[in-house]
Amino acid sequence: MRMSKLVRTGADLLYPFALIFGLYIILHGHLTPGGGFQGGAVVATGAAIVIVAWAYEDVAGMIRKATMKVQESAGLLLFIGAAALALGLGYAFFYNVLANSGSLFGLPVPFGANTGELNTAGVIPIMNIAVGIEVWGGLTIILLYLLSGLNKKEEGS
Amino acid sequence: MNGFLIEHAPALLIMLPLIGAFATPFIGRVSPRVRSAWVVLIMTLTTLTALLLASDVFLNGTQIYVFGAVTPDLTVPLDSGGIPIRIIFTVDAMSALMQVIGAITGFAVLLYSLSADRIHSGLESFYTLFLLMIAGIMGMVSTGDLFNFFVFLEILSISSAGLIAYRIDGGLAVEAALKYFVLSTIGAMVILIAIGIYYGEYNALNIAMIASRMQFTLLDKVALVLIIAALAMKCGSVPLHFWTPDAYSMAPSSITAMLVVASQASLYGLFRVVFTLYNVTLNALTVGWIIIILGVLSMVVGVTMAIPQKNVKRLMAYHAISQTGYMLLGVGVGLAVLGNQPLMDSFGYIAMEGGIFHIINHAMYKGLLFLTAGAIFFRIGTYNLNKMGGLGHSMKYTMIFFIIGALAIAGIPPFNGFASKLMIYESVFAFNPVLAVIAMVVSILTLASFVKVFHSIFMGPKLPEYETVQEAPVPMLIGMGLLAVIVILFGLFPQLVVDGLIAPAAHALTDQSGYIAAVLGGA
Amino acid sequence: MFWNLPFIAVVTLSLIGLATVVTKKNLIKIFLGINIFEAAVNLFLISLGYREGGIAPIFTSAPSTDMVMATPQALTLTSIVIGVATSALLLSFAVIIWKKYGTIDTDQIRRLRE
Amino acid sequence: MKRGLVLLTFVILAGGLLLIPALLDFGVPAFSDMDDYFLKNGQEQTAANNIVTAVVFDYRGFDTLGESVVLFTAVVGVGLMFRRMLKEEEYEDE
Repeated sequence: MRMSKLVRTGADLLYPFALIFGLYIILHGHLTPGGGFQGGAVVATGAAIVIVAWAYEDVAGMIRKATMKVQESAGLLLFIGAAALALGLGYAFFYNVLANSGSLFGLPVPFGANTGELNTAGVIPIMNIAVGIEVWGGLTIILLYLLSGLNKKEEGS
Repeated sequence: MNGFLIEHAPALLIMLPLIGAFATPFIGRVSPRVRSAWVVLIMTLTTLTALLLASDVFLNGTQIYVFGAVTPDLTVPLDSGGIPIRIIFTVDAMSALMQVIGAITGFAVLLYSLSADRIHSGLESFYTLFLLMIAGIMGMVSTGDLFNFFVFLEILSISSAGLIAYRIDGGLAVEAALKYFVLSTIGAMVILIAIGIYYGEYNALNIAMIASRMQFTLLDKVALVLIIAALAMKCGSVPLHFWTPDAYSMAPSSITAMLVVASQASLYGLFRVVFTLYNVTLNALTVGWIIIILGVLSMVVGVTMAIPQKNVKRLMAYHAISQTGYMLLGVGVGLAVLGNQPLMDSFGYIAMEGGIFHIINHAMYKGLLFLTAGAIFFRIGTYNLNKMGGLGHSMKYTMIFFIIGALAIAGIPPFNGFASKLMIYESVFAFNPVLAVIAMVVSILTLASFVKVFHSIFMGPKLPEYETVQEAPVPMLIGMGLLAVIVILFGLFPQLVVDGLIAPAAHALTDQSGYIAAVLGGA
Repeated sequence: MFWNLPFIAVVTLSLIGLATVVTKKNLIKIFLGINIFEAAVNLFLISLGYREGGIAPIFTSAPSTDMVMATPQALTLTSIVIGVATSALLLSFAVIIWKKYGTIDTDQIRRLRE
Repeated sequence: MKRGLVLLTFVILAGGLLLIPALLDFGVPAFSDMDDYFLKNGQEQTAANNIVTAVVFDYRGFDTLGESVVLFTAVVGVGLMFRRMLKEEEYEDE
């Protein structure tokens, strides 16, 4: 069921803001409240607004199930890969190899309150991004599936 | 290389099925053949890892894996004052035994399922969920952290629910899955409340840490009641057993065999909580009797409900409830005399060994029976006993496998069911003769029920509508044969198995201080 | 007992949730009961970690270092995501049941009988 | 019979739950050594300002993997429910 033009335009306008805000929450997960799950859920909410405003047939062209599936699995593989990085370097699974190393996300942080530096926390931002991608894909695809299931005409009882 | 594998085996055991599951949707796009090869490859690697890990555990004692530490065996950081802060896998002999059960059953079931479920759609998702189920079982039985246990329990119940509903069957399978899933969600939440109580009292989530701080206050009793209620429901014991026949009968047969293992993973959780978390601090006699009563009720109710069933898988599901009762009975008797060393030596350990031996035996013969039921369904398309008959002429191998499974479940020598039931009978008789008599009567009723089933499926003249029925395909026979061989081997050499696998597991379960020492260091 | 208000709220909410699951006949209402129960459990976990006068455990521009416990918040996060996953699967079951049976009344979803 | 069992379980659960507020004190945890360790060392060890994130992704990172897997499992399960069925799959038992 397609909603009125006003709602549709509003949803289209809102979507990029939801996307940016969600990505902000994902990226700053190690500095401010939030993280991969919360940010991914915000982005998926943006997608949900679009899905509600438009009809399923329109949305199926805009947001493809196959893309979302790939995105979800890719997020998970990135997550498990970031965790398995430590195995290759001789540490235990899930050891935070990049923290305090000086390389990517590797600035050290002294104890106490500070203003926050994005380039810290080692593999945590990478995992945040991975989980963000996964939750974004996962929640969107659940919505799409439920909608497609309701729309499909079934013969029989 | 070998050292690396053994050191990281507990992590690999979870990682392999997970990576397999994440990649299956992509690999499934290539072709069904490649997908099958991929799933078999992953499952083989997982099985090999489990066997490797188990052999190491049985030779060298408990293995520890700390996720996120510098080295996998650094359980307690030097500056933390002796508390574990990370998630720790504690694989002792009991966990290793459960891993072996899961791996072997999973491997046999996978081979069987390659041809049994070939006709269905959505197979990539099917195998993804199958691998996730394996990962859930492996995680549940190896983890040493209560919250991690809850997470794996949820992975297991969500993937099981998806697989139970897999055939849809005009909504019937979905109805069974719904029943299972509502109950298991509430159960998981109840477990989470219990975990929260432990956390609020002791500020720890590690099983060994909580065990070392355990005071057994009134709150701990509340948590114990909550956790026993939830896990007894999940393993299909009597007060809340009614999801079992529905879920077992509506799932594809290969998945039913895995559900048996899944319910045993919950049983493992129950034993782990009672023996490792509380051990002698709880009033062993009372809790032991509660578990014994649950067990006896399950045995009696299961078998009486089984006899009038018309659907062969429902019938087997009720028998599964009744066999779960034997495990609860054996281990419950062991629990009731826990802390009383002379009684423990005279019959307590034998009872526990019988109960634990029955877990592995049950997984093998019950899996085998469900697989034979699935093979029959694969050829004739019904589970209804009244419509079957005369199949012994055309499905000879299936008939032989069914006979092996049926005799094993009824406790007839020389099959493995006899070995474990004998241990349960003699030790329970020393504890309380009435219980032993009940156990024997239930066993006889089981035999009667299976003789009836055997007669109505395989005996009699060849029915005209099954004129063209053929033997089940070879991969299915291989899967069943694998389990049948184990049933016979365990039945022929029970002493070897008990000494090598079961006794270490039983002693590991009762040895709380050893478990704590393995994690926290020292004693 | 007034200082224990969060725990009293937890018990009230879980009893409401469980009673909804036991007494209601509509599948969607049962799912809502489960969700209320989940919310109660989440509230329980999060209130376990509170310490008098503590602030959120985040050091970015923090006014003090007197903080509440961090682990319960992590556990609650995990539990919330699990709750979302559970609800999604339950709802999809309800959709299939509704399509196949034409009803979501639990008294009529009883075709599975021996 | 079945209804009675459900009610019995409900009563047991309710009784257990009612004991929680009577026995557990809010705001004054008995032990807090594990969380004090996180608050004291978490920032330096993981270089993350947000200790909750440090716990979620570092100290208890494996739980988070499990949690993502739960979501993935649910997505696969939902996809399985709404798949296109083949004609020969549509049978009914009994």
